[in-house]
Amino acid sequence: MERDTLLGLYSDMWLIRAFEQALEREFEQGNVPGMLHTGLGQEATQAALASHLKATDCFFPDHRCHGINALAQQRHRGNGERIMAELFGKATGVCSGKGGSLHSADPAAGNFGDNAVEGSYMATVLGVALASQLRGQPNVACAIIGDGTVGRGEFHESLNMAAIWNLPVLYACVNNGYAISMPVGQGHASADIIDLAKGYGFACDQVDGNDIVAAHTKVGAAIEHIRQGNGPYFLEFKTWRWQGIFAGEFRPEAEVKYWREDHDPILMANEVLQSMGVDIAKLNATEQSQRNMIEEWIAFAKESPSPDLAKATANVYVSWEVAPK
Amino acid sequence: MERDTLLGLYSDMWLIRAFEQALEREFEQGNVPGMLHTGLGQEATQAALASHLKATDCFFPDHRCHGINALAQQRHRGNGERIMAELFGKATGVCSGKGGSLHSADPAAGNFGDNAVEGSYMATVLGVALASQLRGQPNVACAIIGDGTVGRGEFHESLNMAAIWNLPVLYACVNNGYAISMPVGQGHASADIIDLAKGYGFACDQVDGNDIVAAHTKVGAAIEHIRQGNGPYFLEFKTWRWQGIFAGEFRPEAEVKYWREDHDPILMANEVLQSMGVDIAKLNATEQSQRNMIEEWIAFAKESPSPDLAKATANVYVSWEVAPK
Amino acid sequence: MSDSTTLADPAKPAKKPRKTSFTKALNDALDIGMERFPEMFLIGEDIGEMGGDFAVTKNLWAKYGAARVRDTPLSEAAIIGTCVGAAMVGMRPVAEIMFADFLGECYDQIVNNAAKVHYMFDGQFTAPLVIRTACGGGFGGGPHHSQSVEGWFLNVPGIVIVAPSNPADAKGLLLASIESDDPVLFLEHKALYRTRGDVAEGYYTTPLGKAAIAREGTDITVVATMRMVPMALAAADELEAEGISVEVIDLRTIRPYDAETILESVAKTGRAVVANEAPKIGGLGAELSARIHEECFYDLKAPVGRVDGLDTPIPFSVPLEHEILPDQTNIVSAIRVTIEAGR
Amino acid sequence: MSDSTTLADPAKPAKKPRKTSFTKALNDALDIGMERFPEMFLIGEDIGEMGGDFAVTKNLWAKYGAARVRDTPLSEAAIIGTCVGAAMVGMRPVAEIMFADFLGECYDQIVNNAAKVHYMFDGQFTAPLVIRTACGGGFGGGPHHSQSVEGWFLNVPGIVIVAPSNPADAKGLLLASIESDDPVLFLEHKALYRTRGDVAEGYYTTPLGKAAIAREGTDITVVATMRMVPMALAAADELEAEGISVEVIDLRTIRPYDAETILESVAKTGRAVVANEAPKIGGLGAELSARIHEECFYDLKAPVGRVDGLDTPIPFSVPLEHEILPDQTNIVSAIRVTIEAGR
Ligand SMILES: Cc1ncc(C[n+]2csc(CCOP(=O)(O)OP(=O)(O)O)c2C)c(N)n1
Ligand SMILES: Cc1ncc(C[n+]2csc(CCOP(=O)(O)OP(=O)(O)O)c2C)c(N)n1
Ligand SMILES: [Mg+2]
Ligand SMILES: [Mg+2]
Repeated sequence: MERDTLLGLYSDMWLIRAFEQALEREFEQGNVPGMLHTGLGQEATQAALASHLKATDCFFPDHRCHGINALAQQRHRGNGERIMAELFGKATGVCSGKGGSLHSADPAAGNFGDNAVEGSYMATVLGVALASQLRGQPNVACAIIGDGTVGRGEFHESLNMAAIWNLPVLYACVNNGYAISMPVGQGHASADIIDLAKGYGFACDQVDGNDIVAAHTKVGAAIEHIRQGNGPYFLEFKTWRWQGIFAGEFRPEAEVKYWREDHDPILMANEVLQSMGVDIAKLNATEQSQRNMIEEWIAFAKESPSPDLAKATANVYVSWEVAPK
Repeated sequence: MERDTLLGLYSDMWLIRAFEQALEREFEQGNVPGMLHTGLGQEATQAALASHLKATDCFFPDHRCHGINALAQQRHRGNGERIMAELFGKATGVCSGKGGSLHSADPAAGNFGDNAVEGSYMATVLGVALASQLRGQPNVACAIIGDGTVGRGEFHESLNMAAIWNLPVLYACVNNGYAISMPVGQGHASADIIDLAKGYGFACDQVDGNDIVAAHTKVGAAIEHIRQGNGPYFLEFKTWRWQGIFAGEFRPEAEVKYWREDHDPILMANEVLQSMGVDIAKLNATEQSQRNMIEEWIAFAKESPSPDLAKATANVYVSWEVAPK
Repeated sequence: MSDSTTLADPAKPAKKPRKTSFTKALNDALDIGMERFPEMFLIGEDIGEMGGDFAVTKNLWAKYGAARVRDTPLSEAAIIGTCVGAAMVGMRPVAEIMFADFLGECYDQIVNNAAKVHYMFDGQFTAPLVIRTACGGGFGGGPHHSQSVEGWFLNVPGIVIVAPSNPADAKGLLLASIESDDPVLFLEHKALYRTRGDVAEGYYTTPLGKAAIAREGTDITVVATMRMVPMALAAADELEAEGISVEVIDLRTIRPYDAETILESVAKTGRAVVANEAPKIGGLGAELSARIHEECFYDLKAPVGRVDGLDTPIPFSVPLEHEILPDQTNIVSAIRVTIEAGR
Repeated sequence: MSDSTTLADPAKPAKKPRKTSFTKALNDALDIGMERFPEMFLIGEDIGEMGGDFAVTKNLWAKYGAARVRDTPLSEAAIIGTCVGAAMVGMRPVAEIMFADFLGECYDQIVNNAAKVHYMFDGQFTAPLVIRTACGGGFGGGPHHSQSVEGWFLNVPGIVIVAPSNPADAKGLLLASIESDDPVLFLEHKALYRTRGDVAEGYYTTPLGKAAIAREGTDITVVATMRMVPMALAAADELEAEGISVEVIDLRTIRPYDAETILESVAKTGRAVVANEAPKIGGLGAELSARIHEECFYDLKAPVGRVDGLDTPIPFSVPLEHEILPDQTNIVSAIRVTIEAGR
């Protein structure tokens, strides 16, 4: 990989980490309503995906994808702060605060929004892909699904339908080892989710989701494969999330140490970059500038007004009004 | 296979064929309400399953399983005519006429009833199997599912859960090539359903579902495997149904000829039996005696009274009465 | 064709009506829709070459091809998911769920996805999809092929529920549903498929959210849906002989429903019966009865009568099924009770 | 503990009450149930070592082991299917569906399977299962973690819907649900989990299908469910100062509901308000309002008031959510309107 490409991805990963860390802090201070799931630890997987998805593609983010959402928003719309504002439930959010962390969307950024009924968009993604196919557009529709989400029956319906119709779907399976407290190998017939996907007969691959170079390369290959009209692709990222179950940590100590210290995607990329001769000061500056930007986003979100109360009854139907209180 | 075993299965197959043919006739005459699907052409698959399932096992029949239902009812309860009466909606039916063709059950015969929402019992079967496992009973719980039914998401949820819990489930997948009008290879990523099942890591096999000797042997092996505590088993039967889509025939002529003439399970068994030295007169007598019995069942069903109207509001709840009209 | 039917396209005026079956009227609507809307496609089980379990999509596969008339496997959740996704990017999918009873398989997609994408993403997406499905009992279909499912969706904001009672409305409402930018659950009562009536040729729409006065009357208002409409009309005929004048309202759209037409009628008649095939408790009749009572409280001469199915699943045996489904006799006696009661 | 609570087991009398949280009361009920019924098991996502998303199954995995406290993958249909199958052979499964919003995933299993096996197979099977689930809004959970789902199941014969409003009932009703041979959907409003109240120790049941008079009054009857009950009680307190005496009925079982208690109360007070958190149209309030109007028509002094959520999905933003959910103020004003109206 070119040094500059990697530097860009490094910067992206810092955007995600800074975003999530600042968000965690604000959440703990009671400034963010609802629930919080973060993508901390999964920055390489997310940055790799975001870097290949165009504004004309579509992705369905899951509950840990604030980072991808923010990267796409910033890159394609120039206003990543609107993702932050959405999480604060503010009028300036991408959905005017009506969606929140679990339902932030901006189709112009390719972001079709999470569906907090985990995995339901494994079905929805088919329709976006089908529309591209019918219209002859070379767009990719990507469903980002956790290992746990794979338990849903829609996994089967979706992969099967994508296969028989040769749809341009990228299944980005983020296998971070657990669904809340359920270890992937206990919740599934195989700890390698790819084993459950292979039977559908389309392209499948696995990658170290914390190795940004490998992840970026494999996502690129998968998306290219799909764009060429070769049908769906299943790509499993092996990664790990910092967040345990809500508050506590329940995973073995050695495992925690391995992923947080020895296999941190940002530290790993940092080492590669240094080995490529990038100055540590420059790397630190990258981090700092992303942290600064995120603090601006936080400030923006906090200062933004709450949505107009009329929003409460707006957009239930296109063709009818709903009466307010 | 022993001659007497095969003779028994031959007789069983005739029971099924006679049942379905008489039923078709009565349906055409307007004596059978609702819809009709028959198991004609699939007698070997059905007889093979029925012969190994004990009254203490459980099976969930699908819409073509009158034959299995009748065999189980006759064998374990001595009153197969109650299956016929159920299809006529009569008081003497196994469900007093409340279930009909798509919902005939008698747990004492191991028959847990069809669920006409095709495939929903892929989930239900897990519970019966789990109960056996928790109670330490060596019972098998069998879900009989068509190739089309495999499209349902519950396929994945069920196979996965059966795998992780090592449940005593037999998936008897009756691949007759079509779901109504949808050819199996067009509706699924693979025309071999087993390809979709292999990823779950438990035992899978395929068999010619029209070859009673092969089918009987493989069902026996599968059930033995499960009873020994080895967990689930997926067995795919390649067969074909005489019934097209409702009335018409839409399948290629050569295909129809092959299955109906060259690969008829009963004719094939007849040949084997003759080669074993069984007299043709004896074989004809077997057919005739089954046909006679079925006509008695038809007469029984026709003469039986309709259910008492009080049944209409009975058994909605265990703990509450529902008011009649 | 009911009188509130609009002829929305003056360029292509509807030709004069001729007797057409409900099924054919629906088929016409789909055909016209497919011609008119390049973004429209059909999706469902056996809707292609076979033309659908009830022949509603007959000939369309041959005419429009397999890309726009898409046969699917038995994957109800994926069918509706596909519709939602495609609709989110501006397509106009029309799905067929073979029997309404199977909507349980895609309930999440309808309730949490189709009905909510417009709202939760602040209007950035719409979900202009139609889910056609065959509902209702009366043919020995048993517990999983006979249900009336409007009650499953009545408490779900964001969804539109359409329920025609005659061929002309079937066509006009289906075209209006296809045109609507809201997600529509389109209920086709199986007992109506073979009924015939005057249907104008060509393109026209019947407005969503508007009830029709199927028969004018002065003594009592009967609000009915789907198969209960012809039953209510027959009941009205029967009672006319006794000098009771019954106004019959065909609700046509169940959600959001046309309270205005109902309340105006009841303000005039002072008495009402609501007739719906689904079980009584928590059904459509409850909503209508509550609304009429609440808003016509001072005009009402007697409590509103509710005619519904009994509170049971639907048994297979024909006499049992007959026992639990409502019919003309029940409407007649509910009208009598309501007329005789009162203060 | 409400006064209609029964002490069903004289051998093991309930000890004297002490302040307990709603969550702990449920946890107690499960613990007692697991001891009492060898055929009972728990099943759901993260209910094992983790103790459930809301800690309702805390410590039970350690006490009863992984075979009886079963963690599952995210497979809601398979969870409920497993319950139905196990119940059909006499087990007593208690499932946890983490959020009620996810019931769409297993809607078919509940509506077409659990609710019908007893009926359609003519009583040969029962489905003694309980589906516990966390429902309701008010915490910024957004459109997929905040819904009130009783309306989804109100029109489904065969299902029992239980909805406690306080810790004592939560325990007694859960034990009664476990004992019931009917399938029970057991709704736990998230805003109630941390509320505390007197709860008797040991085994007791609170009967299903029986409402409780949570507060006696003479001027108006308020029928409320779950979180609306404490709100109604607070509203009653508020109005007492103005000399309005409010009777508050806690419905407790939503299906089949206790019409007798409601109708008796309204016969006495002549006025009623029904309060439920779900959207108004087609909700529980509709059924109750219709029933009260129909049966108390001649006693009613004013139309029944309905207090519900607005007809919208549930927005994430806290002020918006506040705008669409009903609260004490809405109950107070509905009572005022109803008192002031009248003939
Ligand atoms: C249908 C459904 N079931 C359950 C949940 C509750 N839930 C939220 S996240 C989660 C675990 C998801 O695991 P995974 O997909 O591996 O994502 P991770 O959190 O590990 O990134 C669960 C069970 C849900 N949101 N939707
Ligand atoms: C959930 C559901 N979807 C659709 C149907 C309608 N339907 C009944 S049988 C059938 C085809 C089933 O195909 P298969 O399982 O291969 O069985 P076969 O009839 O070929 O034996 C369909 C689509 C149904 N009953 N349930
Ligand atoms: Mg995970
Ligand atoms: Mg088939």
